[in-house]
Amino acid sequence: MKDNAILVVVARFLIPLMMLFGLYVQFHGEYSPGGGFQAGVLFAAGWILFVFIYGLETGLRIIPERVIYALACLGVLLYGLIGLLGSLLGGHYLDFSVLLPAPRAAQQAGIILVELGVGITVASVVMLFFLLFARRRAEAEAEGLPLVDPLDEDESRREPRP
Amino acid sequence: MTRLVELMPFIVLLPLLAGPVCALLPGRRLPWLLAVAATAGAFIIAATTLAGVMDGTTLRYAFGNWPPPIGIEYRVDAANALVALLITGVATILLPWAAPTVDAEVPERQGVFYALFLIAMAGLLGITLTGDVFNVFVFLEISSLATYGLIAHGRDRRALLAAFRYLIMGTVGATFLLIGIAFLYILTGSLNMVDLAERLPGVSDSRALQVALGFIVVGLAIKLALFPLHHWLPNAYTYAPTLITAFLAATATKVALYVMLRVVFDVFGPAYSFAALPLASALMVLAIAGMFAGSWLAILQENLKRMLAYSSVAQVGYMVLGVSLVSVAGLGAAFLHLFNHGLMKAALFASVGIVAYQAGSVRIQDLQGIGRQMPWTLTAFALAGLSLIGVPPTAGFISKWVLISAALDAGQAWLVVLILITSLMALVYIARVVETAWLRPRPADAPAVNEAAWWLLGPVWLLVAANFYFGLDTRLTLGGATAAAEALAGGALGVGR
Amino acid sequence: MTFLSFFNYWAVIVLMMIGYYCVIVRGNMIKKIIGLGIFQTSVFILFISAGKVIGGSTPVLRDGVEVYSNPLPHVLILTAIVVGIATTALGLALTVRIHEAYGSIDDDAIDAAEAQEPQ
Amino acid sequence: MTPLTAVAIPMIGAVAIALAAHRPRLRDGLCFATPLPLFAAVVMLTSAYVVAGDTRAVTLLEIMPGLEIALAVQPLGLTFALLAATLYIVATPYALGYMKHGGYGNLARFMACYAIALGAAMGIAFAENLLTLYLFYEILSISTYPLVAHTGTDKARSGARTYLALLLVTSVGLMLPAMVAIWMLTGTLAFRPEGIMAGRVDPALGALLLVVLAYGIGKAALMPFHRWLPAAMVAPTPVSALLHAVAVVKAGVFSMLTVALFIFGLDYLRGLATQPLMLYIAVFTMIAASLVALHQDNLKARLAYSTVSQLAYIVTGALLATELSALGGGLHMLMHGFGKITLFFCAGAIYIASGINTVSGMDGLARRMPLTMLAFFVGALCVIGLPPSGGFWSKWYLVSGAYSAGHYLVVGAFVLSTLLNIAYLLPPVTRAFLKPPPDDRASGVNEAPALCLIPLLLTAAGTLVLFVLADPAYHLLTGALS
Amino acid sequence: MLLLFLVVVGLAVVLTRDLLKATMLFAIYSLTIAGLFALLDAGDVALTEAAVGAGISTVLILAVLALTPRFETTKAGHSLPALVIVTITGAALVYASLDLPQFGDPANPVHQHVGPYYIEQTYADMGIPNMVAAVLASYRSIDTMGEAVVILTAGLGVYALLATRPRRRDKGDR
Repeated sequence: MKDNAILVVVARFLIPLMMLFGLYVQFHGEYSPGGGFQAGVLFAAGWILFVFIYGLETGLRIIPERVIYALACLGVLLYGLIGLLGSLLGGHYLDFSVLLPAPRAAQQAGIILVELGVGITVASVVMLFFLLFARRRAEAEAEGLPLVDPLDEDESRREPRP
Repeated sequence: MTRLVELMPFIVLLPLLAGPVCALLPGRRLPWLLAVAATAGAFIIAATTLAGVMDGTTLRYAFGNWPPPIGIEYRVDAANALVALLITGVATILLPWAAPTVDAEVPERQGVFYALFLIAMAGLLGITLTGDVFNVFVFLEISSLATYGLIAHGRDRRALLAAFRYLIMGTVGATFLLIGIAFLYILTGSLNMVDLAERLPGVSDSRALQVALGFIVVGLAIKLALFPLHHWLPNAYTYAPTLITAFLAATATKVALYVMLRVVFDVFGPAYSFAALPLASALMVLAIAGMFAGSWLAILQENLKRMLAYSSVAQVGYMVLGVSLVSVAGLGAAFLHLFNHGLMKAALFASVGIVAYQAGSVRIQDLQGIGRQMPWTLTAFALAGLSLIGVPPTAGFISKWVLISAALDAGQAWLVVLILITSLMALVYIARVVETAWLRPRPADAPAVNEAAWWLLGPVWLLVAANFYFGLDTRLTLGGATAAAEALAGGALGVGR
Repeated sequence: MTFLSFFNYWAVIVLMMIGYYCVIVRGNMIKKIIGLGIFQTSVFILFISAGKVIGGSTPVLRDGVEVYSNPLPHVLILTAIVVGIATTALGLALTVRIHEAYGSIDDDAIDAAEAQEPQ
Repeated sequence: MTPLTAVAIPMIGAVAIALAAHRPRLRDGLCFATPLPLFAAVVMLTSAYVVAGDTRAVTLLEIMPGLEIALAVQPLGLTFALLAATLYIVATPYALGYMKHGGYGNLARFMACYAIALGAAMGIAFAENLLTLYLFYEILSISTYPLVAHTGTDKARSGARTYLALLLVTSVGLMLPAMVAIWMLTGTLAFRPEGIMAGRVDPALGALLLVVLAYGIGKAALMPFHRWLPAAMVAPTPVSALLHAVAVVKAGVFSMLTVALFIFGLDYLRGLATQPLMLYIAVFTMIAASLVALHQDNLKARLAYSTVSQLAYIVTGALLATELSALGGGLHMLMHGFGKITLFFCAGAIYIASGINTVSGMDGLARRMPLTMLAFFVGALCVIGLPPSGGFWSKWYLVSGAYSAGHYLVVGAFVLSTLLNIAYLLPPVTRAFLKPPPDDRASGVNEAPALCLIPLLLTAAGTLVLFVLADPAYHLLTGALS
Repeated sequence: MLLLFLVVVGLAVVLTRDLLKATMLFAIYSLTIAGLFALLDAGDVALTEAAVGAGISTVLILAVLALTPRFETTKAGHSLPALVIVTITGAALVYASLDLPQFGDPANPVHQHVGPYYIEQTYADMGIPNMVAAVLASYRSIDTMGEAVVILTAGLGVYALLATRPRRRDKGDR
């Protein structure tokens, strides 16, 4: 789709906007609807759009598969470690109020951090999903597996009924 | 005591956090080492916790320091501490044993495999310890998803199918549970178990409550593989990697049973549960049907893993039968068997795992005369089999004893006959394997098989020894089971024998 | 209790049953997964409608708003949606692999293939 | 030293033998060595009990309140233990000689299981309560299963299957629930001289429990649960000799006696509605088994049915529920043990020396194997109950017990059965001594190897010695009853 | 009315044999539900359902359809036992619904217990206005951590399944 000039232009414009919006949803989650999960999905959607236009290889050049995979784990770990910090600082697990001297600020900091953890995990797992499923087709073709065209409207190619 | 409370949630958190780390580690040995360390740590904490709650105290730990029902709490008494000990204990024994079998069955990406294992275990533990019904759902899904992924690691293509079918059934079960939770929440506004127990009597005339109970029980019965909702189990156990089969067989259904008991006895209260729905008779009928169908199908199987899987269906029947007696004695019997069955099935599946690893087949006809070549493995299998049949001095015998006395105590002498008949059916299918392995000559064209190395045998024998140890020294198991039963229902049912 | 109130519940129940039926009956794996999605989302409606207060508004504090809907069901359902997508993704991955292994994702064909294999 | 030592010695021996599987000399040495300390231990326990009345009771562990694994010395058990330990010494060389001469494989597994079975028998003998007895009872069943199936042929496997199935079905299906019921009703399972059920268990329920327990102790081979005993004859003869003439079956009747005396209590037992019923079933078994034995041409099968019949004597003694009859039962346990093991030893010796295993094939055999046939004759006398063998005394007390209890029908049955004993045990002897040998017999037949011959002569001599020395056994047993 | 529309779409999803159509209809279904959630004051949930149900799910199913047949081959398969099970389940739910509280009534237990705490105390406890975020990330944060683990688990599971190279139909040993 790289050849379609209009699409590329639109995408160049749209993708940064989506990512920006993702960041907004991520960090503005305490004030308006939204939070880590939605932000992660948006961010991933931006990347997926990018891949649609520029191809998977280019997409992976920006964020290698290995990094996506590692980030998925690190997001959860970030969440867990923030929780653990609460425990280590004398409170209970996931008790944010002990993170900073002022309990309310501490709560906010904790929420932002764990939401960030969720956001990272969700974004990278969704990217991972997409990348694995999308790549499977190319690999299957390379192996010579029987494939069907998803947009094939020809009813005659239905497998015969038993 | 305060320190113990502080430590208790780490039974879950340790494996839960070790999981993602494990997924990041390269190679084979590092993830394995971390998994062993995390399970062993969880086991130690679980053991200390159980020791601390045996006297009837309850540990409560509020996450984020938000008092329940605002926040979520872990609430541990003898009942869940015993289950947690079983889960972590079995995992701790099996993991060191499993390294070579995992090498053989999961050649690539072992970090992911061990990570899923740790997460599955953490999920089961989370279900066990939590005091919040929605948290049960979340952790149930954690363990389930990890389990589907683990089963799909099996080498046979049917493992994929088994995983998919389990995924469908398991998700339907979880959704049923979710519907039940929805009704509970709508009726009371709360999700905390203790809080629910206090508020439910106020709405006990609501028909929605009856339905909520029904949906929760059915949803968990799927996970429990209660007959006739057991269809997912035989294939899942047969084609999953050996470690997973042994671990799941010893723990997964037990956790579902535990939650069911917790909900029925603690949240709804036996007085309500057994009056609102014909639960006692329904459970009893299904338990007996499961005992017979499971045993019978086990006798018919040609595949050793499958045979043991059907045997699990039968054994779940024993536990549910204990529950259906609606007495502290019956509940104690259920808990005791829950623990003991975990030990015996872990030992049986682990020894079958060695056979699969060394001989490359678990079809009974391929095992002719193999006892001569792998004497230690097959002896372990036979001894664990004795425990399954219920011969003294094994843990299985104690289970049977307590179950029979609970049945007599409840005035249901006819149940004793059924229990004993199915025990003898267990004799049939175990004896068939033992006979094939020891008394038939090895066919001349059969491949030569060597006895496994000691580090494969060690943990299996440790499990076998545990079966015998807990058949002689029952202070922990029987004491724990009695304490568990009383913690769950002592107040409501009156303290029995 | 008004008819409308019943109607809400019943419509949700009908939706649930459509999804449930789809899961049980349809032999196609993707169809099963879609059915599961319908089944789950309809349960979500049950939760969310329980949290609604007539005349209330989205539970984000604003000046001049007195009545808020209950935030707790929203939180629960956020979690449940994530669980749902996780299940869907895993189910789809299994479907892909099953298709590669069996050449079909329909129960009939797979059962037939399976019947020929030894235990 | 406690009874635990006696239980532990053969168990340890078994492990050692199993570990020495690949070193034949060491293995044989261990086989020979195991019975000796066992015998010494039992003798020391006996003397401690006889001299000082010391029961050496030891509680190993408490499983549940009122449920203990505990051992203690008591006279009836001592009798059984002495019998088994003594005969184990002679049976070991016999077994080794027989198995090697017969070309059987897997000697280590065989001898290890053999030793475990003996250890289990010791456990039964010294059990302080019913649970302990049950524990070792089951170990005995399971440890003898590989022995019965030893050859691994289809016939052996199906025989072993019948054997294990019947023993476990009865013990798990009947004895276990009866035991749980008694425990729940009385709160204990300990053996008490006056029994534990009187006054605690409703006689109607007690009557039911009697039936359940009488059949639950399947090793006592009460009809119709006697099939396992003939089935077990597929085992090599040393197994039939020590285990199915002594350890296993005597464990059964010992359990029966113990249950009658120390669980039910004789007075309580007499008052039960089903006592006459079970008594007559035992009497029926006695006669019927003798009649079946009469028609068996296979020597071992004939001896097996004879055992069924003789076991019924002892069960009858227990069920008559008088002290005299119980005494007779206890004595018969001892005497029949010596007599029957002699007969089996002889049967085995004849089989490996000549390949003969039928009564009809024994014509003129005494010319080739005079010593063996003489021993057979002595053993037969003992089983029949004629002087100068020890069997005379036990029958005497059984009959007088029945007489004093007023069960004249039972007296008649004893007499009839004795006549039947003569009818099926003496023909092999007369054929061997009086008939000419068939023409086609191989000329090379001679006495069995010394390892087989000497033990059977020893046991034959033992039956005669017991005629003279019955007094100590009598005193020992009366101690159990008073 | 929205619900009625949902029922129609749902039925259409079940009945069509063209999986591509079913997927599209399912996306519409999800979007409608998202709208419904928005009407029920659940902004966060609506956003999520739209992103997940109509977005990710659809993309993933489409990606899978690129690998698998588009049409169902199994015969129409309406089985009586299934119908009976579904009817019983549905009847149980209808039976339960008769005793459920009035829709949207502020006097419902849900609005009397626990819920009000969040509404009243969130600002005092944490100083943020979005109660959903507060409950999600602090009051019930262990649930949310579970949620993160769930999605990671699915990621790991899919990774384990699909990161290996595909091979031609292989029987038995893979």
